[in-house]
Amino acid sequence: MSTHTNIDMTIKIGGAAGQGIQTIGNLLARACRDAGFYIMAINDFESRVRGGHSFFQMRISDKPVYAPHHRIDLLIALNRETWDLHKDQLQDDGIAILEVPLDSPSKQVFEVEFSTLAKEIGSSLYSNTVAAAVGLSILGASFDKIADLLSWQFAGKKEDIIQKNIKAARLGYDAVKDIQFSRQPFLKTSNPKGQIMEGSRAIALGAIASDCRVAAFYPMSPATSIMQHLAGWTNRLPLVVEQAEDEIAAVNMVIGASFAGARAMTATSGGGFCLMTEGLGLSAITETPIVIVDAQRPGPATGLPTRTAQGDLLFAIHASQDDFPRFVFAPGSLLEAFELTQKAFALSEKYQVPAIILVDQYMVDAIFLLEHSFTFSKKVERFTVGDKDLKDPKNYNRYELTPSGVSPRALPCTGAARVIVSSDEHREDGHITEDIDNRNAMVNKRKSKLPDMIREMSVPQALYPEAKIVLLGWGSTSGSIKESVEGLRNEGMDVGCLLFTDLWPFPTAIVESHLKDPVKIIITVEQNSGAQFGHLLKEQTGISCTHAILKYDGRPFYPIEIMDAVKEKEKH
Amino acid sequence: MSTHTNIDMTIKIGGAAGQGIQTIGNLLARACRDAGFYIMAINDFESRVRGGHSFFQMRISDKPVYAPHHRIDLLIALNRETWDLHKDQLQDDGIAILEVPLDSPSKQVFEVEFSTLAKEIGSSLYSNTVAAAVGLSILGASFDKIADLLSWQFAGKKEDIIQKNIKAARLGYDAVKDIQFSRQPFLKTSNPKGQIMEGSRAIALGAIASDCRVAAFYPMSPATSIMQHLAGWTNRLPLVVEQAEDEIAAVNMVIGASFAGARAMTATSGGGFCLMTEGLGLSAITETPIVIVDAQRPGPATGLPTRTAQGDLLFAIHASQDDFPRFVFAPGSLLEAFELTQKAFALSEKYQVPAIILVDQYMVDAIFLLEHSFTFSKKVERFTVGDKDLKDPKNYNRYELTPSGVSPRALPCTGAARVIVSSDEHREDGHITEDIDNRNAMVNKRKSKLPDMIREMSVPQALYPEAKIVLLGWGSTSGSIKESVEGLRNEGMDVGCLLFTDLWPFPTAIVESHLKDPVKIIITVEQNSGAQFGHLLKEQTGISCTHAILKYDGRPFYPIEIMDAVKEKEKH
Amino acid sequence: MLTPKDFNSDYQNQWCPGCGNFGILEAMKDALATQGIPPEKILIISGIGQAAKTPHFLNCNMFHSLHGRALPLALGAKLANHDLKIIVNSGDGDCYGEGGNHFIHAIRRNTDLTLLVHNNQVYGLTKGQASPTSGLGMTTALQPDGVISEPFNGPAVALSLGAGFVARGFSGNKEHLSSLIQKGMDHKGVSLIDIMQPCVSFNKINTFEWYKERVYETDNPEPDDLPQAMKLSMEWGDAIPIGIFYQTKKQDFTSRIKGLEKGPLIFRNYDPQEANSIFQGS
Amino acid sequence: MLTPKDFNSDYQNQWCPGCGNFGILEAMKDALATQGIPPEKILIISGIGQAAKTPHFLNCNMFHSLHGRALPLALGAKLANHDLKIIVNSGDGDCYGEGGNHFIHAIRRNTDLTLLVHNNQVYGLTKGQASPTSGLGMTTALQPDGVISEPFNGPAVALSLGAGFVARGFSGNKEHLSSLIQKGMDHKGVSLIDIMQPCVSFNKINTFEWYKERVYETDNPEPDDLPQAMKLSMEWGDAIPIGIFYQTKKQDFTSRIKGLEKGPLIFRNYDPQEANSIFQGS
Ligand SMILES: Cc1ncc(C[n+]2csc(CCOP(=O)(O)OP(=O)(O)O)c2C)c(N)n1
Ligand SMILES: Cc1ncc(C[n+]2csc(CCOP(=O)(O)OP(=O)(O)O)c2C)c(N)n1
Ligand code: SF4
Ligand code: SF4
Ligand SMILES: [Mg+2]
Ligand SMILES: [Mg+2]
Repeated sequence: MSTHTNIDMTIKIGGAAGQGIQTIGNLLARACRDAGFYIMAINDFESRVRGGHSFFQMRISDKPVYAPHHRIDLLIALNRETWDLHKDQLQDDGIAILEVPLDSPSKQVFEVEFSTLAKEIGSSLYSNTVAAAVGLSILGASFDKIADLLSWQFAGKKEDIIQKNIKAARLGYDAVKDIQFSRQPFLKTSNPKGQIMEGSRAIALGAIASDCRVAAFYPMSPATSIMQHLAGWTNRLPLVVEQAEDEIAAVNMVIGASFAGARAMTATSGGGFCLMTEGLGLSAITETPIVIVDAQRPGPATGLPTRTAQGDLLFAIHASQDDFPRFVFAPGSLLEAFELTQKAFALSEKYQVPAIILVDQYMVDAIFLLEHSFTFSKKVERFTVGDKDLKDPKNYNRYELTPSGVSPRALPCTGAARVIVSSDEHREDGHITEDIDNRNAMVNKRKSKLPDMIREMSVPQALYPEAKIVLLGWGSTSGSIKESVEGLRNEGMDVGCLLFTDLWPFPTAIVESHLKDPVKIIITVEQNSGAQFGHLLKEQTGISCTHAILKYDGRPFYPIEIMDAVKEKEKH
Repeated sequence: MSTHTNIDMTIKIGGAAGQGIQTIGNLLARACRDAGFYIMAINDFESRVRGGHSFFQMRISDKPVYAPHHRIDLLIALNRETWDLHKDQLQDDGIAILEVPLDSPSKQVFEVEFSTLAKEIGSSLYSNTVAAAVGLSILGASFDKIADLLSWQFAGKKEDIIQKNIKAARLGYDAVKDIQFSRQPFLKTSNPKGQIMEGSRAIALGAIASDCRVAAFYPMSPATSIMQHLAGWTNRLPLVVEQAEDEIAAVNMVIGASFAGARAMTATSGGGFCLMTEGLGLSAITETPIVIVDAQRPGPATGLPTRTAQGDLLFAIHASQDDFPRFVFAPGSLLEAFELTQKAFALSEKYQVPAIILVDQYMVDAIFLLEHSFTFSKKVERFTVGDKDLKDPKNYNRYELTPSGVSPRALPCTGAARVIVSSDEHREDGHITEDIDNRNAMVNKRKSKLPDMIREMSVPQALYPEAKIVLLGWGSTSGSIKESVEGLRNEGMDVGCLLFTDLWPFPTAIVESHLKDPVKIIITVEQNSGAQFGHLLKEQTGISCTHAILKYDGRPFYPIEIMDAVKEKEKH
Repeated sequence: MLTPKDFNSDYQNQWCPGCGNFGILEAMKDALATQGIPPEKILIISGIGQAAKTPHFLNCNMFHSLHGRALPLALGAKLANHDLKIIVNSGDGDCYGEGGNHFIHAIRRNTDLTLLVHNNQVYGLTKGQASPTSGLGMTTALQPDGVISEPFNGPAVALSLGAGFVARGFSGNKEHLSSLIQKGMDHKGVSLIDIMQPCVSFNKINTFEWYKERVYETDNPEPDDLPQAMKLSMEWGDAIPIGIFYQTKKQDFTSRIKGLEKGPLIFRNYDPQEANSIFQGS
Repeated sequence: MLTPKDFNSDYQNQWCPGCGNFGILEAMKDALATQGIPPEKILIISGIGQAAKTPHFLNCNMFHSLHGRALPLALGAKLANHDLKIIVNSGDGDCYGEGGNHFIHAIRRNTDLTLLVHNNQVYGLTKGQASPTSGLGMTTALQPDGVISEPFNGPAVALSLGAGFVARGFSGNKEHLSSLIQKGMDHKGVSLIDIMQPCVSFNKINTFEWYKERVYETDNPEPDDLPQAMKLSMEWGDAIPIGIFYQTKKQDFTSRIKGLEKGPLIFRNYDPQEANSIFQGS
């Protein structure tokens, strides 16, 4: 890579939990964004609060980037473990800044005693500021910029604190000013290209763009951050966020709120979703709209609580006893997260069925640059009725049989229409019956929504779909897959991809048309060990994947891993 | 049907819940069994304790019968509703005995005032005995036999009670002695052909044949009866049955008991199974064997609590987050219920994975004639180890990596081997780690059990598998499907069937070999609205079913329904 | 003027003749009529069980939900529209067994609703297993050697959790029960009324007669005397008090939520501008 | 003679430096050593959370299970082998939040085990949300307007449920805590020890200092005086008692099960003949 052609570099800062890695990350990300670069970064941490090993890894580029890179140009190691674990990732011409000296010196490695410098200011707590300044200094940022950033980061803190941080930064900045590094992107800045955003925020913004008014949850990584954003906005919007005693309560609160007329959602991870499956069925038989976000992490059971996975696809589609219609979406970008959350709310309410949004720790915790502003529509279309919309409100039937399967939904205690709802099989008026004809009519009613629901599903995003090798992906792997496709094409391979966001009801017809050519090599790329999407595809279309590229170690895909695996599969 | 060739008749007794229909059923079933007939009977009741409508419908034959029949030869109606609901089922030459007179008389209908006669004895409570005697009298049983039966049925009650019942029976017996009925099976008796048994009892017996020692449950129809049998045996075996505070507790008690060394099980229905899905994952990652019976009923949610369905197949296979190996079985007969329960226990322990047994309300509550005795093996093979089996007990590793994926399982506090278990991803010694290589090794370890597990799966039962039309069924529908196949063949159609009991891991290779012929018409026959087995087949083999015959009204299939549907599909 | 008949449902009752639930149903109609709230302004939420079928036999708005889950559902509804007048009909299994965790936390929150626990000391709908409140030694088909767990005392537990309104009623004393329900409805916050209810089909110990012989009316003379309330709640055996054991004023849950000061959520307007400014500022 | 060191684990600790859990860990080692039960004869069961990681830092048998589910798992193990000596390490979220229903019912059953609730009044492992025991008004990222639900009082609720051993401890008083744990282990039946434990990372209100200033040692002079116990359990604010609030003899659960008189299930023999005769007779 040479600075005058284009910029695409990766910086990684590693240390123990509690060393303030995330603050360093925030500073670096903000600086790069302000300097006009595209960025994306992953947060990698263990299921503990202090100690252990965690890192922030950011890619900086002058072109949009949607996936992490496997090689590191600049490594800042606040502890020894970071060096040991990641030294192999260092580019041949990359450099590393270490707190702890190495046994055998290397010309790529420089020493900076972050904590010693910090203590000069008064406390080792300033180590992270020192480290951030070290990084920015090496990348060529001006000290003024760094000082500005610190004022922004610590806005609201005492002036004294801000000044001490600026001093700490100065020490770090100066400590490395003699290091010559081939990449100095800050020498070539431009206007900011957009806004920094995590996936969790995009989902939360999607919820408020949907006029979500009640969010109930039980804390669970990696879903909690979505609720945390919402909780911060409750005093600015008609929105209540309630922490439930468990996930069962959370989903039932959401059902109750929705029944009473508020759009409502919950967010959890697989283990919590298990506990919500009975509620999912309740939403289905009572035809009460709900939105559930399942932020996936590796399982089974507790698994790897703070890591990423795509292991809940088939579970989400089949969860809860007996058959019923539902929606399942899986966004692959910030914009998709924002828009699919709105789609989930709208369609869940329009069809009176539950909607599930599958994201994962990578998607939720990673930060990306949002190039285009989110737009908030002036009006949110609601699909409820009141007395005025009803011919005979006094004899209102909540489950009136209609050609579309959707019955007018009135809200309790808002008029003369009495709303009668039961989780037992029920008549049109909502009361229980075990009658055979009624049972058949009600199952058919619910099922009859499916054709319309399928028509709402968007086509998968297709990149070179006519290629001989087609990679299939869904949800968060979209960025890595696209980059690997471009990479492989640059190497002369005829590769394309189909990236799915609208997963259920499965858009069978659309997919078949894309994959019907029998000589195609179809490869499903997933973050699970079972090739779940591959199975779904076969079940729905009869099409078998030729190969599967599966990663289930809890870390997101690097494009190179997909590229290597494709080449490997091609050989066989 | 003529009495001198062969016997195949159906008797139905209907009335309100609480009228003692089940007692009548017991008496009739016992009488027919003692008289050397084959029988099968269904119990149909609503989700209430008194009132409403329920019935007992028994088929009596001189050949084995494994499915209910749709036409009734003798209808005994303790209330008006029974007549109204079932009169259309009456054979052209069948007869009905009614408590309440009809508006327009019919020569098929006779009146007996059961409760008036009962009151002659002292209480309308004797109505059911009167009704039972009416039925047996019409069928040609001797009064002595009836008196014997009553003494057996009320054994343990006061002599006075027994005598009053016999008197009540006499009144009923005499009241209909002038009715001429073309079927009098009791005129041609023989030796008993076996033992009367419900599906629930066969499963419970399978559990004790497996040396199950702890059963934990939360009451839920239709699963409770299985636990009720076990509860009755706790003082005769090393067995404890504990009612939990909820299903989450139940499954975790089972995991705890199994971990400590007892074979353990739970039984529930779909809604309860939802709540057990997180525990299923715990069993999986900790490799603790458990057996869960899911006695299916129609959903979603509460649905039709006392009725039958096969709607949980895909849920059972995919329940809980992330991928892991499990077994799923679905017995279709008493013997299969007994044997598959043992297989579930044995394989769950052998492979240290959860096993799920799918039954349903029909299977659990119906009674059949068990022709061959169950055999209890002298020894139950256990798959645990102690200090003596270990090279170095002090450094025991619960999750030692082995070629088969199965690690020696020691029990806590039974020796020097320390047993360390965690629901987080763990090292060989059981302690948590987030290491990438370890994660991959552990997922692969668990997954590597699959090839051996698949080899344990039995081939589906095949009847005329070379036929042009092949019906596919799983679990409890086996009897009805087989009878419909024979019926259609008698009518000259080339029909066969494959009946699955061992559902997961799916025995793909075996199935493919059976269904590879592309000109075959394949019809899946299921008690759900989604054709779940059909989807599973396609996912696993790529083979699409040509048609699906689906029933989801909560009532079991009659063979004729399948026959008619096959003929209908054939036309198109 | 409303009368109890104004709450009659066309839907056919499904309980056993003689069931104690009828007394509760009548007391509810009486209480609702006296309160003068028309049926379309009332929301009844229930779980699953015989008790939980109650709302089908009234003509109010209703949500007959999942076994054990009435309380979180009620809270959700209340968050969406805190003007809702909510009554919860629950069973001893529904509320103290499957729903035990929600019971605890509903009391911690002090959600404004009236909680009627039809306590028949047995699982009725599933045909007679022991419930959390079944007496020690009671035998059933599933507990052939008798119950060996201590019975759950709803009122005592509620008191230990800081409940603001705790009462015990008896389905056989309709007038008294109606007045308890009314006072419960008047109370702002969660009001627990644990109602002793004979199950003629499955509970052959705690029969109508059994209760009749023991029950006596009393109220805590000083309603906010907690130790005395605790004593009353634990009185069981030859004499069983019914009445209000404890009452004190506490702010109810939705009143404590800042964001709800502007009125029920469902009546407020969507605010895309504010949403957009949140986006811009983030 | 065992020493605390005999319970050391090779596995590296994962708690924050200064965490109150260290005090609990040390007290446990001390108690176990004094009790003289070797590590291989002890089974520790935990849910999920910082508290629930405790067994990894000891060298006994252990099952680190699901969030909230330690108690039913422990009961299952106990049913299989009632000779097991079981300690449960749970958090305030684990035990009183997700696991609230099991907490109630474990006490009703009086399962013989020692239940240590590491009560840091916050969700530690998930980074600082309010827990069921968080004080009113405590603000967190998820409760920006402060906690509005009444804190859950484990000891008081246990008393209302008829628990036989109820104590409160403080992680900062190791010797006292060790003695509580020992007495809890000696007690046959469920023994609840609610342990006040500072979380240095997320609870900035109930700090070590905060507790230190308030905690005083006391035992209920008449251990089975329930009203007094209730009073002690509810004492909170400027002075917070630690000690045994209540103790009384009660038969423990497995002793009440007839079928267990012949010894632990896992040591009994499979009896195919009896099984067969059950089959024949049915
Ligand atoms: C998750 C779940 N588990 C179990 C059941 C089965 N079930 C229905 S009602 C009931 C108990 C009824 O007892 P109670 O709540 O006391 O009400 P009652 O019928 O006595 O009024 C049970 C266990 C269910 N519907 N859902
Ligand atoms: C079903 C489920 N829900 C949520 C979580 C996430 N979770 C892990 S630990 C924890 C709470 C921890 O709080 P506490 O029990 O008080 O323990 P502490 O960490 O404070 O010691 C939660 C909510 C989970 N693992 N499983
Ligand atoms: S079973 Fe008991 S509670 Fe249920 S309706 Fe009958 S008498 Fe009432
Ligand atoms: S987060 Fe709190 S409870 Fe957890 S280890 Fe750190 S100090 Fe202890
Ligand atoms: Mg009850
Ligand atoms: Mg805590």
